[in-house]
Amino acid sequence: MKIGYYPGCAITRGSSSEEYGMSVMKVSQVVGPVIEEIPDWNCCGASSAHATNHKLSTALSVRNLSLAEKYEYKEILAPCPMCSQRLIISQKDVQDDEALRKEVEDAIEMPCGSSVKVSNYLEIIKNYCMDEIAQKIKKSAKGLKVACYYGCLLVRPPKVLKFDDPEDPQSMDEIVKAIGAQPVDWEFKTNCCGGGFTLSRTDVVVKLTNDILEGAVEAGADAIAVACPMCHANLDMRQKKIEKEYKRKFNIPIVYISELIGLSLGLGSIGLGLDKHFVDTKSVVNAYS
Amino acid sequence: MKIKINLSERSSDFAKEVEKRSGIKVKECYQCGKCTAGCPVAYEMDYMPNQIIRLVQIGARREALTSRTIWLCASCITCSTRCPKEVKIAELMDVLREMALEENLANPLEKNITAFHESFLNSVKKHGRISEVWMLNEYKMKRPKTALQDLVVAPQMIGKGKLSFLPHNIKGKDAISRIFKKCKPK
Amino acid sequence: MGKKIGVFVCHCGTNISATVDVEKVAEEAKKKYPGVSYATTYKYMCSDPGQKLLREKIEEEGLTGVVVAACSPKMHERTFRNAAVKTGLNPYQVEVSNIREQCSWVHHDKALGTEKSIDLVRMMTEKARKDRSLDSIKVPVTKRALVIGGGIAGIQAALDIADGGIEVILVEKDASIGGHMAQLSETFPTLDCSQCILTPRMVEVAQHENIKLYTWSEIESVGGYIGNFDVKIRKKARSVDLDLCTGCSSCWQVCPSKKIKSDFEMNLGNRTAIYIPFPQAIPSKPVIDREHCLLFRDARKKGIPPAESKVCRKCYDVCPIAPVKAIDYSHEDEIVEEKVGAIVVATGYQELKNNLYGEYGKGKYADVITGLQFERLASASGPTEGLIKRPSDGKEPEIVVFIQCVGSRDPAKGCSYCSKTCCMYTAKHTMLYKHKVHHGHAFVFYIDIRCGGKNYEEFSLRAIEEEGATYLRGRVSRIYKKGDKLIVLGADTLTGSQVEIEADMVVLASAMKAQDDAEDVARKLSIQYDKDRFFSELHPKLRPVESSNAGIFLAGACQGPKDIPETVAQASGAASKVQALLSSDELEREPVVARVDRLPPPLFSTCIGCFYCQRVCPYGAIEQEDIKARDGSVIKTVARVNVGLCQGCGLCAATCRSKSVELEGFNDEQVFAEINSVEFN
Amino acid sequence: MSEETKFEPKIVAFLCNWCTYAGADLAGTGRRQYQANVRIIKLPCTGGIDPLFLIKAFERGADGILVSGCHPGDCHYNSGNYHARRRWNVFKPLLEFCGINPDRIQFSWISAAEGGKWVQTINSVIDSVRALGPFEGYQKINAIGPEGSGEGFAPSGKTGCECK
Repeated sequence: MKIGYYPGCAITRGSSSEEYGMSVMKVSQVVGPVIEEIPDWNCCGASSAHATNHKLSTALSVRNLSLAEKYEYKEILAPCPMCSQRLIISQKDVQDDEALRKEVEDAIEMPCGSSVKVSNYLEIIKNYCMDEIAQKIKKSAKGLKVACYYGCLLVRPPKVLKFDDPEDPQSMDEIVKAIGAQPVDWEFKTNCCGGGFTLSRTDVVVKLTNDILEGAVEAGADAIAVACPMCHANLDMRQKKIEKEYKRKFNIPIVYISELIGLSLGLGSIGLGLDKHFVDTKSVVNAYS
Repeated sequence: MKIKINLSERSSDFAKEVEKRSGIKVKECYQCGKCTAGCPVAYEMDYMPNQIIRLVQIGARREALTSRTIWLCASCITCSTRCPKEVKIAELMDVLREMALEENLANPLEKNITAFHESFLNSVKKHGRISEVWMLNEYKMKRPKTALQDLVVAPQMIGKGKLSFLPHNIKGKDAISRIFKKCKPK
Repeated sequence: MGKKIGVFVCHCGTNISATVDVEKVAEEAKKKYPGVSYATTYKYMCSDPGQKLLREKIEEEGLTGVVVAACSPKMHERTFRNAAVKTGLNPYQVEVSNIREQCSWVHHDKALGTEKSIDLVRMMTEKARKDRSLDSIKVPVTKRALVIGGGIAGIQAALDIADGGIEVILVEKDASIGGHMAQLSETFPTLDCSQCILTPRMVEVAQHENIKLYTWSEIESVGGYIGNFDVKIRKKARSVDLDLCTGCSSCWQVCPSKKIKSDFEMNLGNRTAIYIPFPQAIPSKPVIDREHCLLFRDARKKGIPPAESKVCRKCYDVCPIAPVKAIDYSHEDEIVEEKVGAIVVATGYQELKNNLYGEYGKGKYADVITGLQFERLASASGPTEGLIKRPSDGKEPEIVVFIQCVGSRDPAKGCSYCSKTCCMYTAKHTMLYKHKVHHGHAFVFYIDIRCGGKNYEEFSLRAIEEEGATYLRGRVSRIYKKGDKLIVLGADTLTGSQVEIEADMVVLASAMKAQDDAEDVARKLSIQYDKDRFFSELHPKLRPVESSNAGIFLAGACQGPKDIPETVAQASGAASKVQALLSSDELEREPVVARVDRLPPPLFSTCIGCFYCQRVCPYGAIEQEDIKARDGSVIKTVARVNVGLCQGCGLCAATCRSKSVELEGFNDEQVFAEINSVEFN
Repeated sequence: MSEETKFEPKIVAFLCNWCTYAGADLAGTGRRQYQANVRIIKLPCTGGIDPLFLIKAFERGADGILVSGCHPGDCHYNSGNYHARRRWNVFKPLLEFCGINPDRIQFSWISAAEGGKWVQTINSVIDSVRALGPFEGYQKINAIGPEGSGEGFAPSGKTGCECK
């Protein structure tokens, strides 16, 4: 079975979070499933479209689903939770609203892709790769304490996404456990990091990420695992600024779950993009033996 | 603040208008305040989330649409997730933002946020995907005061090969611009 | 044929006449409907003069049938029928046409409303022309009552009935009676000790000569009907002989399993495997918890009869009763049968389990406790002997946050109703806390304060004004742990601000929910329940203690959230209903029952004996009867309705292939007459 | 009345005494307005509805029928509403065979507490029958010949409609 790949703007090559995309690709080459980029995909509109123009947001998202359907993908992987959330919500919106569906079809000049299943990265790993990972695991990071940070978009709105518990999700924790590291029990798994305000209201982001980082450190975490480019950008890139404003130095590596899986499969840290982070990830890389 | 209610202004229909537009049942909110209690950005807001709903409920149209709150909402959906009455509060913020833009009521104090959205969407419109460098460029032009803000971070990103100057054009970018045209707000 | 029908159209003040031209309705009836010999209107037909008018006209005009066009028959059908009886007219010759609830109140257009009323009255007139005189049915009554549930509702009902000289069987599923009230510390709004007022009543039950108590027992099945119920009761194996046991306490003192979480203590305290739930238990005799008892666990593991296990027989060995010990490991469940004439259901409620709110930790924080847990903490006989200590480390909490409406008024969590008691018990909790921890701070998050009872408002204000509890208007969005504190994220909507409290303990005012087995109990009793699985009363205002099944009454929180005074009042109400029911030797029932035709010659019937009716009857009311020739040979076997069992649903009539069964009061002729008269003006 | 210009459907509703009739009463108590095109016939239970009643209503000129009783599991007589539903399952193909659009008969479950649902249901039945137009099946058959009309349409005599 082949799975359509919708990287989205943030993690495609030459973008701010390209290491997420790189590591997802590398991992899939080892443990599957086969993922193929959907030809000519476009931006889902992300927060800016849905925050200001519902119809535009829906049309931009649904165009990608329609493309996926055109190229006969039954399931697509959207590793960026902003994208997967937007795609799933838009799919539901056109299903529930006949008038909107017609308008969208008129705009995208294609029938709405209603049958494609959109999966986030954790779902793909849990549904297809756990056995493979168990077989091919080369290194483990025993004792590496990881705070799994899910953020907002993977779990909310729960009734639409239908993925894991919105208050205390476990999927990433299970994956972390499966690759031999130790998930910590902490309280900020699904707290908001400020998301798209990273440029426009950096002050908000800095405050929220400070709380999250503090929670992780207090729970004894050596690193925070994420599955979202926005969470990553805010937690990783803004630590310097927090240092300045809150006089608190965390220096805690923020790694993608795909990077952790890659390390446990014995893949090189450069290929996984671990050199592209703002906070040095050496402590995580070195924890693998 | 004083809210005037009389027959000629018919302001109490605002909740209905919102419901008609979005399907969100604003009247079902019984003002327990759980949305406010859990909102990560509420501390910055001029009206608490529950007050925004209240403004809609009692028909204070202008107050709701000109609030800073609607722009400060980070769309984290914590409020809707925990709402005992399942009122879609985060989604309500989307609708109010859309209405505020349509009526030119967006609060100028949150211009950073609206300018960001504009720059973002312009990039999508032009290329089909986001080209971060060019989007940033446009945003900084629009909001010169923020120009210095990320002077440390951006070059580092470029250094790590994470920001490309090549625009991410897609083949179907004409189709995308047609989508923009057809979805243009009234 | 040849019936003289009178039509009486009610104005109901202006309730009907505002949107229905009542004069025109009466006029039309008189002018156009066959059989109508008299028609009039009146301001209030249900009033005394209205009823008098009805009686006078029946007599003056020699009416043989009556149609009253008024409110719903559910309101006053009985009123009008009773009035008619006084004139000698058979009550089942009186019909009510519903032109208020189903016409004047739902249609604003007077022309349309008048048209519809004319139609509705004609339909009823046509039905009335086909009405037959029916005799009410008499059934004998068993003068004993069953009370299910031994909480305060069941105790009150049982005592009230028993005091009236009627024998009562009280069935309780736990080892002791007492229910939730026995768990409470003090009661609002007087702060008197719950057990101090309850235990004397419990003792009274135990000693009452008219009460037969089955504890550790459940209802297995209920058959029969009003006045004549057959009840099977499962006496669960107690492993202790109640006749022999003296309650000396030797056994539970030697039991080695001492760390079993006690339900009575809401898991805040422990008990042994052979135990009485609490010191004042009635009966004060233990039960063996077979799930945890070492001996029974061993027997289960080895697959041997418990009596053969040798693992631990300490309770048996220590039992001082001789020569036959009171402890018997070979006890088995026993089914006993009882006949009763009336049943009171008082099965109570359960507190919402502390695992529904992910945002409040789903029960993973030891110091986030429920209301009943706080009751146990505050109770002098509780696990902390009345000292407020938080469960995690026994520390005295200096900041306690109380959250109201947890589970209540929260449709997203599947519970839309208000639990009614929480505002009061939370106010009480803050007082108890402040009385015991003088320097402590109590914060209450509330949405609305609802204190509608006598002296309730004063009580809750006392908590705020005199006892110093701080009330914050808002709901809590999240609780999380930080060090040994609980961070409570709430809001105060009155100031429009977020509120973050570093608390030592949080008390959730958890909703009152229907029992887990409520549906099961309802099915056994054939009574209705609502969407929240509380049992439904027959009428929300006028028949609040009757269930939908005649002869079965409701008391207490099984019917909806209630506090103690309300529960006791309803229990006494149910008891008086039982008294009234059981005061006569025979019962009269509405003769809306099925009949199989038996026309002359005496034994002729069109019934073909297919007995489809028997298969569909929900009550087993269809019997088989042989029609015999003079010589005793069977000509054919036909169906016969046991009118004592028949409840009048009409399933048999609709199922009958030969049209031999009819439902009295709704027979084919009557229904067809109604349909035929629909004209849609 | 200008029936040709504006068609107003005629609906007969067979309601059980315990749930839907009480629900309709509740709609009244709450003063909830609905269209006046309905005539209610009260029976103890929907399980007691003979299919002939429905045929009769059509014969008398009804354009649509609503049968409504208690929710599954809530029947006052334990199982009457289930029997009603099973009977309907058997009766429906017969209606179709006779050329009556089965959409003209609708079933619903409305409890004594659901005044609002009663209003919604009856309004939607009236609206949908209005869209179907007048029911003329009976008149057409009558036009062929009064004697033959009943045959093949309204089963003369008995209907063995209890499904097992």
